[in-house]
Amino acid sequence: MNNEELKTKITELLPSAIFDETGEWLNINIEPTDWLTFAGKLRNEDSLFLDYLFCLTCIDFKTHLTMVYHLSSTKFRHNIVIKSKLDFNNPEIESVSHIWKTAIFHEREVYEMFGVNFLNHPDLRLLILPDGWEGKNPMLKNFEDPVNMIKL
Amino acid sequence: MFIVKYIKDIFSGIKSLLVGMRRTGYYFTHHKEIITEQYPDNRDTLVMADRFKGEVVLIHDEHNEHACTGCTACELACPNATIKIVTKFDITPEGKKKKAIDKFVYHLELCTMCNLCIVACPTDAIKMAQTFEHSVYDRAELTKILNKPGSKIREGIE
Amino acid sequence: MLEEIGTTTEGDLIINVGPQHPATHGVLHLVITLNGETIKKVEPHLGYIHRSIEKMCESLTYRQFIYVTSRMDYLSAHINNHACALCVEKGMQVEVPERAQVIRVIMDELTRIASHELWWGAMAMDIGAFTPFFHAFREREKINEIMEETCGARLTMNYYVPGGLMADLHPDFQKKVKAFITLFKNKIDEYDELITGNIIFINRMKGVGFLSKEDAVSFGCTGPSGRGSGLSCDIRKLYPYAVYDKVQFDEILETDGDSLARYMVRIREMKQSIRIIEQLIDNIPEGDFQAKTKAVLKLPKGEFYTRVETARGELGVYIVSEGATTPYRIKFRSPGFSNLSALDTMARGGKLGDLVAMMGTLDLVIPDIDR
Amino acid sequence: MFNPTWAMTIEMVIAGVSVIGLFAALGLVLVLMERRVAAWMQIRLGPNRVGPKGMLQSLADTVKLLVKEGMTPDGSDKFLFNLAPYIAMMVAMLLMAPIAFAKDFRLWDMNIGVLYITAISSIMVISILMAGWASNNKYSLMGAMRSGAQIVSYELSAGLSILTIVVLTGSLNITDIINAQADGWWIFKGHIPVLISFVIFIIAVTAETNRAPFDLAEAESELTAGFHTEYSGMKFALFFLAEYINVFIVCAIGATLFLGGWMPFHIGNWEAFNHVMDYIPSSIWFFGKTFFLIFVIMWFRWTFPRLRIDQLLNLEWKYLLPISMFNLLLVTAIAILKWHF
Repeated sequence: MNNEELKTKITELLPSAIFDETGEWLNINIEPTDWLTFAGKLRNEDSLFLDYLFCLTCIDFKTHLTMVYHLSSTKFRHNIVIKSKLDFNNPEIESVSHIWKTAIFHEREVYEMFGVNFLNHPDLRLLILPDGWEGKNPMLKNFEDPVNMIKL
Repeated sequence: MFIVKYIKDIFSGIKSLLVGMRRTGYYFTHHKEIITEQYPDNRDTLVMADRFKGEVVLIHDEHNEHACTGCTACELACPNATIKIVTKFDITPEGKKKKAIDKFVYHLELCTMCNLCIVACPTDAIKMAQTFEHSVYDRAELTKILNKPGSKIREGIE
Repeated sequence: MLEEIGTTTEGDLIINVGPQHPATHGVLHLVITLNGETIKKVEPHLGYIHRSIEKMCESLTYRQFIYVTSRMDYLSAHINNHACALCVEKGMQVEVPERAQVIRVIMDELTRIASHELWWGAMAMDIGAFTPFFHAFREREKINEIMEETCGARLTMNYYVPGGLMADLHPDFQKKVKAFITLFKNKIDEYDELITGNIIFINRMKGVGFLSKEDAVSFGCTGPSGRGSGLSCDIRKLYPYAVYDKVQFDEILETDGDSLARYMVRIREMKQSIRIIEQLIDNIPEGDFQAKTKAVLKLPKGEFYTRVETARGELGVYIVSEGATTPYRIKFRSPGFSNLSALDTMARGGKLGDLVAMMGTLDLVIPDIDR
Repeated sequence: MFNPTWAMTIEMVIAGVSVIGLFAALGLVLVLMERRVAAWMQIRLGPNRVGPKGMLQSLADTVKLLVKEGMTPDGSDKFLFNLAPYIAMMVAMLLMAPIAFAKDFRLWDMNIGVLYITAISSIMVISILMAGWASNNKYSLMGAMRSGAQIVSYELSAGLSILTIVVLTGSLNITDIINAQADGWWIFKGHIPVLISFVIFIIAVTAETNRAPFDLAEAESELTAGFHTEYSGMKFALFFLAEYINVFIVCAIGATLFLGGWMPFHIGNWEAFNHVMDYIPSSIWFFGKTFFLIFVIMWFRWTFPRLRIDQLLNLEWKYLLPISMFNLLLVTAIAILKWHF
């Protein structure tokens, strides 16, 4: 499917989606509250069949966090990017780990690095940081490590 | 038939094992195939590749002159802050002040041999040496001053 | 945690495999729940070698950050660098000279062979055969020599720069690569004699660590680990970059989904890599090895994503640029991280000895997982 | 002064000293041999630093192990932990007794030599279980349990293949068995059934001595070092030595039972050839055959991958045991019908 077809199809599924075609792939901006139902539709809709979540990450824009999901279909080979703005002080989004299992690990990574709280994640614990890590989430822009910082 | 398959399995299994044993047996008897290098013993004949990145050196010619203008392009190009250039002002015979390097400090302990400083240098003053035996007893010995004492910039290099 | 000290309430044994363990080849830590010898659960604990390369790259310029990525998946350093270079080039819209592209592909494929050689030896050692390790290193050494001569280093080469290559090829390069191809073709049969045909090996591998195609997609398993389950995921074929669309090669697919299938994919993939190199080695076009680029690189505001096929699977580089000389945010979608997440599903019900075979055939490189 | 008690005591001291000396010498030689075989199969040179051609390498290793601290972990059962290596060593020593090293040269000529060997070698598993249990380490315990299952099951087929020779010879005495091979070794005289039992014997003793491809008790890549994970210094060295001595002993038994012990190689009526063979000392024949078998076992180790625990037991119970039972039946028929040469 090309971008136009994807756009019409996705508008059917989620009328509030905002499209952005500046990047290589079709970008879709959505509200975090819509995400869970929308994700299920993306995965299970026969004409979309986006079964491969190949990148899940988060970007800290200082005023807000943006969750970025890169989705691909192993059947039709089309790719889309889903973006969702999160509140900086209380970032929360539904987990999609039951839809794409790779999200189990990726969401744990984002959870500890950015402090995004994934609702209904089966096992939301620290993955990379040591047990009992206190303090800020290291990948945030305002993080500074007073102990391990190497000054030259 | 169960028994036929059973016996066939045994024989094909034994055969596959013997094939492997023949291969190792071949190497056991053919010592010409040995590939190991006797490293500290072959030091005299050991030749490293021309481009091997061992450490950064400042090229000095026979008059103890180098080509470094102290432009700090290498310092900026380095991802690890390995290079630190301390400049001073020389007085030229005409009485003008001229910027020159005082110390070319090179932290071998931080260097990852990425070659970016060599590429960045506009006057080709530095190059990668082919040395590789860098171990020392004290970490401080790895911080090197690359310009030799008394060295100065070659004429005509701006 | 109290659980990690002894046994669970059901009386299952909890064992820590790693951070120091001969089979993890690095500092991977797996907490395994065992019932006798049968695995009930595998829980990876990561982060022992986490250097936060993504955060580091935020303070490095676009020329500088490429070298750091060699340290992610150090066995396919060239391919990691290729991904980063491609991403920066995509952002700057630089046309890479044909010569550089061809050389990059040859180097990538050599790296892939070297990586698979090391995997072969290490995996054989994991399942108890020590000799193949040295035999694999014999061939890998030749590749390392080629790399050393042209790139100046054996493992973390840093040979690619945005816009092309750092230096031109060494004059002996073609001769040496051809010599390597002849050597490799002679020796590849020995691999089959020593390991592939061995009855013990086949029994250790067959039906072990089954991963269905659905699970492989869902877990994002790519590379030989995904292709062993019949998942077509070779980025070189699906989204060709450099000159991969101009060379003939097959995407290797095995449908069994067990450890033997993953093993066979890698062995056959090595032969395909040789095929690619053979097509290109005599046809390296003349010309520049580097496109003209500015001294200070700046990417326009926007987001750039590139996907390449490393020896372990799909590597994604996601750069978010704010128009500065350094990336605003960079994300590496590393293949090992996703492949590891499937380990629990694969290992359940297997024996402790199977776990080693599974880890071996997943080809985990720990710095790639931790980044 | 020289009454029989004194003579007895002196004899025992001499025997003890020579056994310990043989132990040390064998340990050094076998470790060096293993490293050399491994190196050549792995296209390397092997030890070549200490002494001429690396001959003194294992001596240097021994010195290193001697001066190393033998640690006893805090949580371990200290008595059993320290006892285990000595039991392993004692078993290896006891097994030396009935072996005929040369013509008319053995420590103890008993009439149940073969039975004695099978009985004593089973004690080995106790030391491994003891070490695994006392270490208070899960890896050690698993290694020990694997080893227990393995040795107990492989003893069956090893015993049955030994039994084929006992059936053919009609004696449990090692001297009788060797003398019965004066006109040809059993492996040549006994047709295919003895060949089969020889192969089974080699496989079974490889497993019984915990050597690769049956080294599940150690299983380096799975259990780090298995039952001796917690051992260090001289206590580890004793386990290490006991393993090599055990290999030597089982190969010596194999050479005695199947390859004629110290009996020289004779071919039918070739008088001249047979005379030349007789000039070679019997001890050289014995050690030559033994070391050949040791080499074969090392060859296995450096070629094959390791089996999994369930496959290991499958191999024994589904393949080796039925085959060796059937084989024993055949051999009995041969012995009764006097079909052998």
